[in-house]
Amino acid sequence: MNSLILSVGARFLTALFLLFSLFVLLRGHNSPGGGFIGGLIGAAGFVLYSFAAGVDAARRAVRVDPRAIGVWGMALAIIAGLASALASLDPFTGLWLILADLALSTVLVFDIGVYLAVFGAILTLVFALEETL
Amino acid sequence: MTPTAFMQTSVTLALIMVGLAIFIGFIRLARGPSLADRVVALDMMTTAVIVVCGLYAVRTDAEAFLDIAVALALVSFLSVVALARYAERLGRRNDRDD
Amino acid sequence: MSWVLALPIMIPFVTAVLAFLLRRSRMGDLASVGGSAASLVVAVVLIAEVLDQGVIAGQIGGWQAPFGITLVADHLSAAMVLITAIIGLSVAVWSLAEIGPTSARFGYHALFQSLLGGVTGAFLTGDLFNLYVWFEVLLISSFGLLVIGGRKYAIDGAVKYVTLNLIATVLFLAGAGLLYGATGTLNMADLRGAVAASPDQGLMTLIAMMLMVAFGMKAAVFPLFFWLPASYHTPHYAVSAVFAGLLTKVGVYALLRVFTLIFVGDVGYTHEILLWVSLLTMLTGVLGAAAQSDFRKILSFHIISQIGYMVLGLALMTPLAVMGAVFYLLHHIIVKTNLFLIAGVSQRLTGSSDLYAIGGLYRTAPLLAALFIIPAFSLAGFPPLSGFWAKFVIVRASLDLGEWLVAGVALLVGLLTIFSMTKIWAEAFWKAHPEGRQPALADLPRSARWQMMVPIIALAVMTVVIGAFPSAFLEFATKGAEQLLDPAAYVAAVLGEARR
Amino acid sequence: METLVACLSGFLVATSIWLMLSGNLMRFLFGLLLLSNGVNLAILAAGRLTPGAPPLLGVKGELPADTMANALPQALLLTAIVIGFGLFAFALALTIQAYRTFGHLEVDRMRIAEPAEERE
Amino acid sequence: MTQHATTGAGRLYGYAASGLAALIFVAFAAMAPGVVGGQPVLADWPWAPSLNILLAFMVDGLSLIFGLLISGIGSLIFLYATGYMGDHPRFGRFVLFLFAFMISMLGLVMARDLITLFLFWELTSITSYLLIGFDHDNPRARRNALQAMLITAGGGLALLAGFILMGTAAGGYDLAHILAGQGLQEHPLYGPILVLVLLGAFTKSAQFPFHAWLPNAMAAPTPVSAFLHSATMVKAGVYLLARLHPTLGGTPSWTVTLTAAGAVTAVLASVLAMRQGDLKQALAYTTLMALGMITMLLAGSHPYALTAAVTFLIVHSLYKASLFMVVGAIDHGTGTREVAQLRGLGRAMPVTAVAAFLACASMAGLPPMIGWIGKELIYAGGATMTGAPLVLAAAVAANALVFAVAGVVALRPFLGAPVRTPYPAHEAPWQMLAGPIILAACGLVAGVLAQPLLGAAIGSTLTGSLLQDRAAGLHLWAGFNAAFVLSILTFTLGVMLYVMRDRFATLVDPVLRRLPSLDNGWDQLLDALRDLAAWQTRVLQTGRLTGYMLAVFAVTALALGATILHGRPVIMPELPRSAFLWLTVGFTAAGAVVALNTHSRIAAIAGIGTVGIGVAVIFIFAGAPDVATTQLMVETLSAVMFAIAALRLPGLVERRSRQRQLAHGAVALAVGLCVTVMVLSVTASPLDRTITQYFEENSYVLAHGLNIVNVVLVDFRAFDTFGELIVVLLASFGAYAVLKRKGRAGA
Repeated sequence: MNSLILSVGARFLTALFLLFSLFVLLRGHNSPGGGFIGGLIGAAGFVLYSFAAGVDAARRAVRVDPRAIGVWGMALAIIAGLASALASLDPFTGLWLILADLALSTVLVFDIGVYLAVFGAILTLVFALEETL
Repeated sequence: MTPTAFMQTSVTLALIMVGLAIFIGFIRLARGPSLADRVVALDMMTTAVIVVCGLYAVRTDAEAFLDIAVALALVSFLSVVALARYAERLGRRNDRDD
Repeated sequence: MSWVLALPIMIPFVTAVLAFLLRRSRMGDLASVGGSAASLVVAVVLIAEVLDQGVIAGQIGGWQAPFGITLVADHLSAAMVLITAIIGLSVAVWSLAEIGPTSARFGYHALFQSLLGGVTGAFLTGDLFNLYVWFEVLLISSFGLLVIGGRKYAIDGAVKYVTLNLIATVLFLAGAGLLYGATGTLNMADLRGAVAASPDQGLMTLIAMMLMVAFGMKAAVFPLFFWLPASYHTPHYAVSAVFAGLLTKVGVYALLRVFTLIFVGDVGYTHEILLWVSLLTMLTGVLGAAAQSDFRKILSFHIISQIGYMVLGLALMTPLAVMGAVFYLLHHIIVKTNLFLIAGVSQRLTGSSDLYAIGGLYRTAPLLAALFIIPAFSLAGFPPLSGFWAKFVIVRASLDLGEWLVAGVALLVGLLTIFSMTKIWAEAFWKAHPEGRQPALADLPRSARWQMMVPIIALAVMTVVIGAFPSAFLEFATKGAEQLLDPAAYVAAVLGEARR
Repeated sequence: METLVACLSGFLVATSIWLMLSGNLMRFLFGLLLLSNGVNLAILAAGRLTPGAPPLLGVKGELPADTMANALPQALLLTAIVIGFGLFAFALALTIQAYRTFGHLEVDRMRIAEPAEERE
Repeated sequence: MTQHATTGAGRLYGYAASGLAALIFVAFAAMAPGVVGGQPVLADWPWAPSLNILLAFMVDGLSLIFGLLISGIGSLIFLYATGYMGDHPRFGRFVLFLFAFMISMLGLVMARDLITLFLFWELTSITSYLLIGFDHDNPRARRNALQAMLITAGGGLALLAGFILMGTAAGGYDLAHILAGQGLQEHPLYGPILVLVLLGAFTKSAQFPFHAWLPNAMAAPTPVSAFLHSATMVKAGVYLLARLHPTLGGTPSWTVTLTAAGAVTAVLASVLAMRQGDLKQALAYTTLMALGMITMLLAGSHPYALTAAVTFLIVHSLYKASLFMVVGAIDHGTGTREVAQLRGLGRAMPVTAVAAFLACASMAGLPPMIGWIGKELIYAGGATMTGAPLVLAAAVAANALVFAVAGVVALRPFLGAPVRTPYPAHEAPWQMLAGPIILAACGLVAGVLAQPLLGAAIGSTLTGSLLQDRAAGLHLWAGFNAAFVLSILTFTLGVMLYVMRDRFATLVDPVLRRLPSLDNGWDQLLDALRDLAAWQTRVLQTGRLTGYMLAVFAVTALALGATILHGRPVIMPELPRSAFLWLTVGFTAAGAVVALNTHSRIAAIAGIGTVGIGVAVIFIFAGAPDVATTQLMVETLSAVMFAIAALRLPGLVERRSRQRQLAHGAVALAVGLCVTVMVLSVTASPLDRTITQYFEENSYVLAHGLNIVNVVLVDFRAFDTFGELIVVLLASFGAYAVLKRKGRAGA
């Protein structure tokens, strides 16, 4: 697609999408958002990029095989779920580390896992679809 | 009529009008006839939904709905781009859509 | 307590991650086998716990039931988990000989392990919506496995499989959502009380029927079984073996669970329907098999007909009948998986699965012939193999109730099963190969021979052991049936004394 | 409010079934999307519709004055929507592959796995 | 036959099996004194205690007689088989099957528990299936093996049902317990039990009208026929009848059924035996005759009739095994079994001839063979039975015919001038001669020393197993009585029949030809089954996906609709006043309508998009911002993916006929209506919000989150979310595989 606006804007927009998606991910526990929505928005950024610059460029921009990103997300979710074993609690019990205003928790790790899994999955799908011409 | 009540009424009226707008946009979408008509109609409807979110946020005093508006505003044109690409390629292939 | 319940579900997913990350090397295959072995160990620990303590429950995230998601293992669940692990390990080993590096790179092992994880999750969860989620996990894994071989006819099979199963899961989702709306809970133990207390019993029956259609479709009962014979003969043999063993059984398990634990308000209506469904399932399945001439297609139709026996056990709802259903479930998984694995070896040796195009296995592959006899005759219900006890209990249960027609159909279907099994035997084993080939196990590479035959032998040994020394297994099934029919222990284990 | 949503949900289910039965795989996909939407609406309605307050707590975790919308069905819906999307995506890929394999999308003419009986 | 490397080993297996069988024979013989003295040997192990099933065994008089016959004849058969086919490449396998069969048969006659008995009953079916089909390259052998299997296994299933009912009626499966009880003749379940047990016994013992499989089973190698169809397999049915006689016998229905089936089988079989050109076939039919005779005698309840049954069973086993082996030897020595091609073999095969003469003398019932005593007893016993004239007439007719057949088998091939045979006739090796000679000689010895040798065993069978107060004596000369007169009549008729066998043929052949052939009927039955199966598959498994889907949706509509009518759930419709909501619902529905029939892909996508937007607005309206956002995102991505995909997909064409459309529309509307009713019914009563309340109260306190939906997703119900992310991920894996894996050939 040879639209000048799109090809110029895509880089910035993709960055904006990514930024916004991280924002949505991180605040999800308290306001609307979370891993799913974040993942969807983040992936949408790269989908746009692939429209503007082609799939190959988009794949290069992602650097890693999107399937691997997804699997790492799943791994993260598993780790978050199993981490409670260290505190001998039930599986998937949240462990919280609250430093002043910053709350770090396995629940957040889990949500990041969701984010990555959704992100990877959608990019896998869209890229594979795009490449079937 | 108190200001709050006035506000409420106007928001309700606005909602109905946006609803009508969506409906009218929808008619364009359903009738076509050209691909571009439909794509633009869809985009217009999405924009109207952003307005609905805003109005609803005002009405319920819940900013959560504004978040939807922001997210939707960001992402909505993706589908338009995709459909436009589709229309363009279809044109190049001389494939009629129906 | 909850770890022993969660680990059987988690291990396959951990394995899936490892197998995917290692997909480009042989290590991926080994990870799959290793993970399956670990699952088996955990499953054994689980069943030991259950035998020791009765029904055990654990809360995910430490949230007290019914607020969080509960995992529960009673005799039935624990046994299903164990058998899933056994099948998982057997097929994982067998896969080594069939699955090439290309399928592995496309994520075969990850999908396979996720399938096992989904199946195990479905057996262990005590939450209806969570059950839906595991159904989806196993469904989407099965989609992937179905098409991963990249064969043309697999696409055709997948179209039918996918479309029909999607309809079933949407029905399940709707049923679960509506049941929540009607009772305010999703925890299955809690639902028992809530459904019984509901003022609108007509609505409860209605939702029960919706779930019955959804689960019935998964279980492939008449007249919802079309997806099964349309697709089971198309993927890799390892895939169809694990499908044949486990997928429909998840549907049967769900029926057993839901229609003994939750929906017992209008047994005269729901279980009467199940009874007729089971009879027609048995008959149409076995007749369908009689019309086929493809090894795997015959076996596929037999899955349907055998599902009928299990549903029959549930429909009769006596302790003996439910015990028969439980026993049947466990025995059938082993036997059917084994038959598909044997079909795979047969195809590898003779070059086809069309019975009219193959033959000669009896003369030159006597070991395979002997190993076919065991599950085939077990399926047909000959003593002293596991299938005999399954059939005996079901027939006796129906005779005890004076259900002559039911018993007659069950026996007739047994006879027709013999008919199909002897057909396979006569065509694939006795008859000489039409092209004069001399198929022998020695044709296989050494490693493939081991990988393929050891699981088959192991499963055959299990069939014989269950048949020859049935008492422990029957007692286990009896205990399982007692727990199903009187879920007080189940409910107490999940909810404690706190609620209802 | 539930009544209207219930009717819409039933209507969407009906249209989706009509589309699914059309024998064209792409229409099946349209049907699938509509079916998910219809069922999602049914779940939403079954969880009761409370116009207004989203299930968000105040900054210190205090409950708002008026009742909030039911959070649990919303969580279920979110799960269901995402799962539905995954299934749809797979079905879409399968449709493309089926078209590449058969050259058409008429499901009734896909007869490789179950060929028409010849011995009759 | 091709020589094979394992020939020596194969023969070794044969000798070993023969030796083992002989040992078993000795063991039985050792048990004999105790058993005859009234002390049966008992053994049992728990098998399935929860079902009240034992693995239990017992050796009493009846078991002893059978055990001795089976193991004794078995030992000789193994020896014979080694000579007959020891160089067959799969002789080892053959010995294995035959030995397994023998063990099953022994287990059957020793079983004391009904389920134990059934176990061995079915094992004999399986092993005989493998044996009958041993010549597996021959389609005929495969067919006949299947026939035998299906008929006996079908009977077996009836038997299983009968046994289960007996267990229920008698309160257990232990035969010792059942036989010690009152008998089930008065029990309400007696009728069904009798029918089912008789079905089992008649199929196994090839009684009319289930007899077709037996002559066909002659496709098996001759040692198999000699074993299975003399003393074993087919005797299992009669054994069962004898075993259950005390508890099921004696009623009018028992008597009538057994008499009728036995008499018809005996007479019909002996007529057919006369008309066989193949020696082995002729013997097969006389086996049928013997089974019919025993069945008929077991109809009676008098000691004479039962003594006759037991005695004739021994008689038949001895001569029939011997004769089958003789026929095998003839086949082996000349290359043919056709009566017409065999003359004057006596000179070339003297030992065989002697065995044949002796065995046939017993078969014909000539003194001083045991056969004579058997025949005398049949007449004596027949006279005691209900319907004695008919029984005696049938017995005389059958015996006379068999007398003539004996002549055909024993006299014709050996006497007269030699003719050309495919091979020049020569005597068989010693292994093949030992069996026939020994067994035929036994017939003579047993005849002369009947009472001292067999009297005690038969006596204990009658008193111990059949619960009679006494047994009839076994005497060569029982006086000038009615039985003697009938014997003389039999001989006279038999000689006449032998002499005028050609005339007889012209007389019966037209009748026989007109009889419906059960064997053809069998093929028609199987064809009908296949047709039915094919028809059902055509109707159900059509391969057309829309048909499948229509069925699924119709079932859904039916299940839900019928249940609505059945349970009548409560609904309370209530329409909202919000105009905005009406508008939203309106354009959502309209979007669906656009997608419904349009031929334009883009219009359909846009229509679906509209629905998605409308649903999202309803989510907003319902206070669900997270869900609405997700919905909109997913909707956008779906549209994007569709737009990408639509480039590769063809346009939409509606191909349904008007009729189809109507049907589909009706089903679709029905399901939709059901869904609406369900939702309305669900919302008619208030919701129990306990769980939601818990979430609202604890979301911040315990889970540190303000967005309850997100807290539910990642904490309260994290396990759901875990599964969900796996679903999405795997969906992409599957889609990736489907799109990227290059299509491989194969259809």
